[in-house]
Amino acid sequence: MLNDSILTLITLVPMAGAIIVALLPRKGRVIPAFTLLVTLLTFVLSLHLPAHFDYSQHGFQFEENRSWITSPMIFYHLGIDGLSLWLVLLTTFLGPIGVLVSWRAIEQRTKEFYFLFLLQQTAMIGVFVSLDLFLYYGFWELSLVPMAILIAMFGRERGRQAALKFFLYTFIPSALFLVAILWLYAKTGTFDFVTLQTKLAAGGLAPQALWWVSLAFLFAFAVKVPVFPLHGWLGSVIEEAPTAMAMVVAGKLGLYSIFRFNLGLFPAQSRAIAPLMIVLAVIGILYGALVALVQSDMRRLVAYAILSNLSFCILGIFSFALTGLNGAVFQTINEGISGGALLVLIAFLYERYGSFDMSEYGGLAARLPMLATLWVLTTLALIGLPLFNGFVGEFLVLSGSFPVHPKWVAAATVGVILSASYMLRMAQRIFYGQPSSLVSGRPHLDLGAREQLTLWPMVVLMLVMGVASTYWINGIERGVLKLSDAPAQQFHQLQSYNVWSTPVSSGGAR
Amino acid sequence: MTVPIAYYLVLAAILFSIGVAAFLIKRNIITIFMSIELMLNAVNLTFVAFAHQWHQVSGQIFVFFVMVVAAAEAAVGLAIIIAVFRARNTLNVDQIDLMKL
Amino acid sequence: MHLALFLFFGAMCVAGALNLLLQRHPINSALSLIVVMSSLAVLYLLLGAEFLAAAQVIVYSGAIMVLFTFVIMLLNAGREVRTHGSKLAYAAGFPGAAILLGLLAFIFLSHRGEFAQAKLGEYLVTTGDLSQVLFTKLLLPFEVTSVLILIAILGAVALARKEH
Amino acid sequence: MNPDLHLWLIPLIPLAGFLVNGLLGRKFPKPVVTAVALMGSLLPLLWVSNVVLKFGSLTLPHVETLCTWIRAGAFHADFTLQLDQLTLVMLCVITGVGFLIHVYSVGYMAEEEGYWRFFAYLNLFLFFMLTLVLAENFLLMFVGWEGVGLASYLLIGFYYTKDSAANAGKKAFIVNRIGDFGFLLAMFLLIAHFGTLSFSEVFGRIGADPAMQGGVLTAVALFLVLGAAGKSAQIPLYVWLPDAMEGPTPVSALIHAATMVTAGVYMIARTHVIFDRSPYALAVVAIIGTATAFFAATIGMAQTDIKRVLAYSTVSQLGYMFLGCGVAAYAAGIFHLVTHAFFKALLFLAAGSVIHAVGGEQDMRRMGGLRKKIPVTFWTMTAAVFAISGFPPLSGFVSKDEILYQAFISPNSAGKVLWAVGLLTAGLTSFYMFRLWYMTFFGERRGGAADATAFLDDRGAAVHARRDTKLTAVAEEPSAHAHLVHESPWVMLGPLIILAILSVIGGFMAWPEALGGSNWFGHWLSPVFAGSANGAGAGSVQLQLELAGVSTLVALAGWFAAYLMYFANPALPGRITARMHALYSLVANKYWVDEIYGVLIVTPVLFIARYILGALIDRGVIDGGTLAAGYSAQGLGALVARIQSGNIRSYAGWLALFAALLLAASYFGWTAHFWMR
Amino acid sequence: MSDALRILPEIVLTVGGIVVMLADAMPAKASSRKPLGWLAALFAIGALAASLWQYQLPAGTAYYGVVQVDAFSVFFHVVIAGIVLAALLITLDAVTDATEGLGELFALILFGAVGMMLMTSAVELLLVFVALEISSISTYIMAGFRRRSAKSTESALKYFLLGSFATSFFLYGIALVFGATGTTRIGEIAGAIAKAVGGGHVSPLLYIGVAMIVIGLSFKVSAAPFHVWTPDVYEGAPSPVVALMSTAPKVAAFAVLLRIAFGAFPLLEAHWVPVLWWLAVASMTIGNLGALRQRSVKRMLAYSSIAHAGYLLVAFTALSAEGVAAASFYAVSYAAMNVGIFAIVSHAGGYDDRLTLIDDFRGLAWRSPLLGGAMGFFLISLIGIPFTGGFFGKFYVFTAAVHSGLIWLAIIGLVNSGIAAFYYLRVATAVFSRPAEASPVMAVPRATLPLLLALFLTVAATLILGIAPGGVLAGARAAAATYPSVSAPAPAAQSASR
Repeated sequence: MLNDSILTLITLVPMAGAIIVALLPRKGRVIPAFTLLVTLLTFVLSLHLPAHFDYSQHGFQFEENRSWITSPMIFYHLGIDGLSLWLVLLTTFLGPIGVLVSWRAIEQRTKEFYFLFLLQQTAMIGVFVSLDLFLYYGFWELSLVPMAILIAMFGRERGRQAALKFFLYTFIPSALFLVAILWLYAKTGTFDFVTLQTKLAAGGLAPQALWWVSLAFLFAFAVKVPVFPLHGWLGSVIEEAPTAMAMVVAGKLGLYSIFRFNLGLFPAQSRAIAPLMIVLAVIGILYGALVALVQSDMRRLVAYAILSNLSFCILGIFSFALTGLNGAVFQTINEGISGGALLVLIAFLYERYGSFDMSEYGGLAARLPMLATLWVLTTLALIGLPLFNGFVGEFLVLSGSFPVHPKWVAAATVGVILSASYMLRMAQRIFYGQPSSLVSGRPHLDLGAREQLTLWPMVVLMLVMGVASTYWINGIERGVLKLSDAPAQQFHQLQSYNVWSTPVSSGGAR
Repeated sequence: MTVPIAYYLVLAAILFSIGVAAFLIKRNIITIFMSIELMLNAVNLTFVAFAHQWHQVSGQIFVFFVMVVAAAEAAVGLAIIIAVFRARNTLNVDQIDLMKL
Repeated sequence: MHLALFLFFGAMCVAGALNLLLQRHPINSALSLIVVMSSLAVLYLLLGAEFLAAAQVIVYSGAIMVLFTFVIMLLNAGREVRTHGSKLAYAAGFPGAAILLGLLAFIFLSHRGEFAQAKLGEYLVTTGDLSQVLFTKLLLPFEVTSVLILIAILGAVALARKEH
Repeated sequence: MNPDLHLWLIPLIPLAGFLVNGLLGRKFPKPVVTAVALMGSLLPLLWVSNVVLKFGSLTLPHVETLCTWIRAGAFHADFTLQLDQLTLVMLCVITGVGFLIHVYSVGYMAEEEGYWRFFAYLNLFLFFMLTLVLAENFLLMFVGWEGVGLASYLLIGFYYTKDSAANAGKKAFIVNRIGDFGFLLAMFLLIAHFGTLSFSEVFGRIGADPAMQGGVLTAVALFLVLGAAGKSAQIPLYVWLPDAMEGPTPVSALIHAATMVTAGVYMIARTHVIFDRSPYALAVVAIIGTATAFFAATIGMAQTDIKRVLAYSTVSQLGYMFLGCGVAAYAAGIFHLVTHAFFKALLFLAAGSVIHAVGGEQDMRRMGGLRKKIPVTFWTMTAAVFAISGFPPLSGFVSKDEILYQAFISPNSAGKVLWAVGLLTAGLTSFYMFRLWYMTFFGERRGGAADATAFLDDRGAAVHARRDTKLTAVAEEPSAHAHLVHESPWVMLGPLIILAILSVIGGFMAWPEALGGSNWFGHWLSPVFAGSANGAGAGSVQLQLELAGVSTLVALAGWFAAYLMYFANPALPGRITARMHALYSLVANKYWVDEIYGVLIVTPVLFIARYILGALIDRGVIDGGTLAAGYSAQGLGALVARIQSGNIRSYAGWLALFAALLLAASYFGWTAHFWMR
Repeated sequence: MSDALRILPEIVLTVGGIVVMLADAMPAKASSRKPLGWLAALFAIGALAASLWQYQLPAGTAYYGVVQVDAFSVFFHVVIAGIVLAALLITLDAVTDATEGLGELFALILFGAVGMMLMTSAVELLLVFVALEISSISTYIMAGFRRRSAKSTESALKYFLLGSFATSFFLYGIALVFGATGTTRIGEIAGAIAKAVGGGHVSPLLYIGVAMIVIGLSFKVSAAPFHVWTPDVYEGAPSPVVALMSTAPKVAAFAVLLRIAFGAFPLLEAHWVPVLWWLAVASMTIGNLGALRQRSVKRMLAYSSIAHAGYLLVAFTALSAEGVAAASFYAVSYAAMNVGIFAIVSHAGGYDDRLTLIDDFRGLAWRSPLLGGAMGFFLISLIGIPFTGGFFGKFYVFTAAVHSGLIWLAIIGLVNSGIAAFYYLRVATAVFSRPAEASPVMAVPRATLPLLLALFLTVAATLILGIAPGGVLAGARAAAATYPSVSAPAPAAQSASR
């Protein structure tokens, strides 16, 4: 039965592909083509998951559990629930797109590039499917390496520094993270997520220590997301990394981990830290948007936009409201698709005109109508226009967390205005007005077949997810239900809370 | 009429420390090497003294082995010194600090 | 009598050692080291290690020191110049040596009682007794030293080989 | 049990039109594009009329649920459409006027590059606007709400090569976003308190609990007002509408006069249940409305660009509608919405026809004497001018008077003041409308052929668009128009005439009892606004008659003033403005509101973003912190490396020292054990 | 006879050394001395086989109980044999026919190995001393083997002088222990101490004796603050030699340290564990900080080896069977990756160090993906990324530490490994970024057969240790089991459950 080994397949097919890539001859486009096949195969395989996923139950599905190392007790334990389901899909979906984007961008040392690229795929999928804390940590760390190497090898002029920055930023916190894991193991004697969950729920561990442990977890994840003050690496990485990497570097890994571990293992501690995180999230939303407003380098703008959008997810997570959690996961997926699409578009512009400085552009709308159209659609998705995926995510997050922190969420909602401002500003600079010297100098060829093939799936998905969100939410909700506050508690909040601090049924505000 | 073993030990300690001091002060590699020999001798004395205290032959045998080792070390060490001298044409230890930091 | 001998030759040792330390010319240092070793040989005798006393004179004062002087001649090393390459040697080293001496001396003397008294001729080890142990209990180490010697020879040859 | 009306067809047909034209239009020949576009607006009209026929037999409100859109936890929002009198009115206006303007555009945009694009956007707008009015819950309404914003953004920026157009579009979208911010917060509050966004449920819950007054409802209402102010260009968010005139004239007519900008009024009427429970919010609405009406009217008096005059008059008229809602006379507000749709659309289209006639000239000072040359346009325009100025028995008179009357009799303490300001505004309205009338159609032609071409560049839009898309042939066209002013083609005049008729007779739908009418419209709408107690002011036929008389006189006064200054004695305005120059320049420069916003909001925000956040915090603190950490580690590294002096004796000294210390330590047991763990 | 079997690997190596020496002495036809290297490699393999074979010997002593063959000694025998084999291959790859004294070099490697192996199995301090001297002296010589190069001879001199200096401390320590217990047999010493502790009076000589032994050995394993010689010596010595002497003698010295600490002085734990704690912290910190600023790859690796000694000491401090096992395991993984990376360094730089600076390695991956990739792999393992030996090494070490409640030590250590990532990455990023025009790496020759073999050995080892550490770990545990004294949970364990 496929169900018993599907996850292993999905995880290891890219790895196997990588090994084959290493053996393939370096001629023509053999290697990219093969990589494309592998990623497509992975994607098709992963489609098996939503098809056979049992949306009626909460626990983990497609589980595999074999003993790997006897001492310490480490298991090869895979499994997904509604939370990881769509993130796996997202990863496999972005695989082929990453290949297509790199098709022309990477001309030398293709073998190395695609080898590492596939390795990265395995690592990322592994993070989502592994239920053994140790195995998880393995994939988590492993996911750094190909990323860093690719940035160093194929990054632009300052790629080396960017790689260094990225690696250190993520590696040093995960050192503390490892101590925390070891401590847990020392105390509970298991790495298995499920067992750990039950044991921690049973209590009996020093609360003080648990508090630190949860902080170590959170810190490592927050850097990876990144959360507001820890985003120092994001800008330079997005700037330097090859597009295929920039698309996947931020967001889903860290956010998923916060969901799975901080909320899953340390509910109490997470709720204790929530106020701080909410504030950071709100700051992040506004800060990112404001800084994006004044960038003239498109990639930097995207970097800050990503920071801003991801902060929405943090907001949703730490509201602990069911709606907010749903929205956070949904928004994570959106970010992967829309943000990725934007980076792809920018990459295509760069391939044509060789500049990332938007002020050098202008008047492209008439010359590249197709690119312009897709750009506008992506923009609309990113600024959360209804009927696009972005709106559903943001709305669920905000409406879900509003009852919990009305004032902060109100502030966060200002981000909606700012996001429109900076995205429209960029669109205007590039597509409106008279053609700039840079533009009129070059021949203008609109998107080719490969490029449309890269972009349309994403854009279509943005619309579909915006209209038929329930299809995704169904799965997600199964995953986050147990992480949220009890509905009863929510109801209580509704009653007790009030805006003008005048009781609801009083004589009004005059 | 006896002498406490402790005296021998203290004497050995004195010699050992002088050896250390010599190692620190001398600039001539050969002399520095000599000071090492001095330290070894101090240790030997300690061994003999303890051998006497415990009436244990093994202590003395140890000294015997130390001598052998010292001989071997001397051979090698002096060979190295010669090589150094050939390469650098000096025996002053302060001038042999090509590699640092 | 014993004490007198001990004090005399002990003083000889220390004097020689200090001289080694103070002399500027390697040859003098070497000679003073010979003094130390010879007087040590006497102390060995006092402690009843007659074979070692002999070995000390032959191996050390003989072989090894001769080797030293030979090398000194070979490289005709002159008076050493007191260069000032290292402050740390004084700043850290001397305190170190001092503490070392102080600590050891303190321990030995403060626990004087726990150590036996050395009595002249009370405990004599003949070459026989020595070899008894050497060729039974410590046979392997003895054999292994041959490897050590081999290495020494090899190394000396390899390093000091004539230029060509 | 209602028959299945398939309301969803109404919005989806234009959507289909948009998709077809948007995806394939570039390839299509013009007639096909036209056909598709017209179908996209005609079919909904037909379907609506079909609904109208069935309407009598319906039990209202009629609700159609298509499917669930968003569902998470307890919350869910569906694609649900509802139909009641209010919706029907809006449907008729949107589809009717919409169709007419489509027809008009066929003529007006005939020569434009991106013809297909224009009609695609127009259909898209219809889709969202219809969604807005058909929605049965706030969220779906918000879809339309944002969607029309998008459509207007695209259409204002239709001449995308022109920076002013691009900026105007961006400004419109962002200002609207500010309003949407309010709308969103209102929705969050509603979810927090009612757990749903469905109109029926929310209003039902409120209705069921008469104790629920003010408090949160006030908050909700105020946030909704913010949203409405954004969409309907009320103080403080009206600034985008005048700039929006950068768009093609039909767009101004459809979106920025007849339909979209009235969405705010519709929304307040739709959610009147909430407002009824919050007199405070209602007062705010009334005051905003009145202030906007007066304020905009004053600016309108000093504008010289024909479209801008109309833009400010739109803002002003919207103010009336707000006033109507503010005094809980929702029916009156909605009725003014309808009539305004007629005559303001007419005004814009006629203005467009004028502009078309004089070859792209928009400055009234360069017009004049067109009466003879373009009679049809003139007469239709005249009808509109009289209607908006409130001369009985034209539509404008009826609707505006109703509002003023309701304001006068409203229990609201400030009612009388509101009425007075409204009345004054009516005078101003009639003044600047007749000013426009005279300057355009009477006297001598002031702008000649020669300068007409010279002013092409001011008009810019189309011309620029053409220049860079290398349609030189077309670029010649307006200057060709310039020297022989000519009437527009019938495809443009047809809609003018129809709208003119409607503006004239539209009033009889709600002919007040005072004048022997039956206010059919008001009664017909009343089920929707049932239970809004504040409405019932103590009025009388007598009083209404008197007020009507007063306002008619005021209108006449306005006309007379205009007559004096712009017909009888053209030199007069110059002298007056010279006399009170400060005041004039203040008004002429629109009170420098844009500049003030720029200084107070935009500049500080950008400054903070660039220097405080971007430079200081991001570059300085965060990147700097990273660097600092790196360097300090390196510094320590340097210290450690210092040990490595390379001198053997130093090394030996090092060894000796630490050996000694270590001995001492382990002898005296200095290294305690416990704290290491 | 059975006695001989218990030192079979040593015998094989000794014979091999003599054979090579004689063959080298053979006149004529000796245009190339490289075949001798292959010959030596054969004997190394023999020794490896012999060591593995010893696993099926029952644990026991030989030659009047001076050597003890048990799971512990055999484990380290295997490791050392493996290292020697790899080192020989690396040497073969690096040297040319012109290189002088090749025969002696190969012979020395083999003889040195004899000493190192004996260190791990000796239970008589006298034998330990002799074996230690064998290994040290042979490495002194090898360090200076490029006798025309000023740097090489200097490093030999420094190593020699400071080494003997430290040895005399070690010797003094033995003397004092002998003075306190009257014996030099590890077992008997333990017994005597037990009696003394039972008697309630422990001679103070023991304390400083132990301390001096620790000093001597921590010099050999280059643990701070007794590390000062390491960077200079590594920088000057020929790279293939560094590959050997940065691993094998250290592993052996660690084995001795373990043997003495847990075999002879378990009862004085309270006196030497804190010392080791400090040594561990100092080594990790100084090693990593020192490496940060290095521009020469070999110096950088020297500092990193100091840091790794620190990690190893952490396992010591855990003071539990788990800790001993972790230490043994770490020794293996450290050896694998370090030998591996030096294989590449010595290939790229050659016997006479053409490439020394980190920036010289810029673009290695573009010049030769194989070398670059392998280097990257070893660096990743040194950083301690999962699925490499380096990671599991750290993992077990710090698991042991945490289990014994040494949370702070674990945190310090892991933060250190975070810092360490920085300088390893500087090399890695250099290796992977695009090379400048006409940069030295472009002259790096293609990989030769011995290099490929060496890389295969090391990469395979590192990878297996990273993916299926079970086997080696079992060996390490068996080794740890030879010390019943620590098999019982150390006092730390309880205090951890606070």
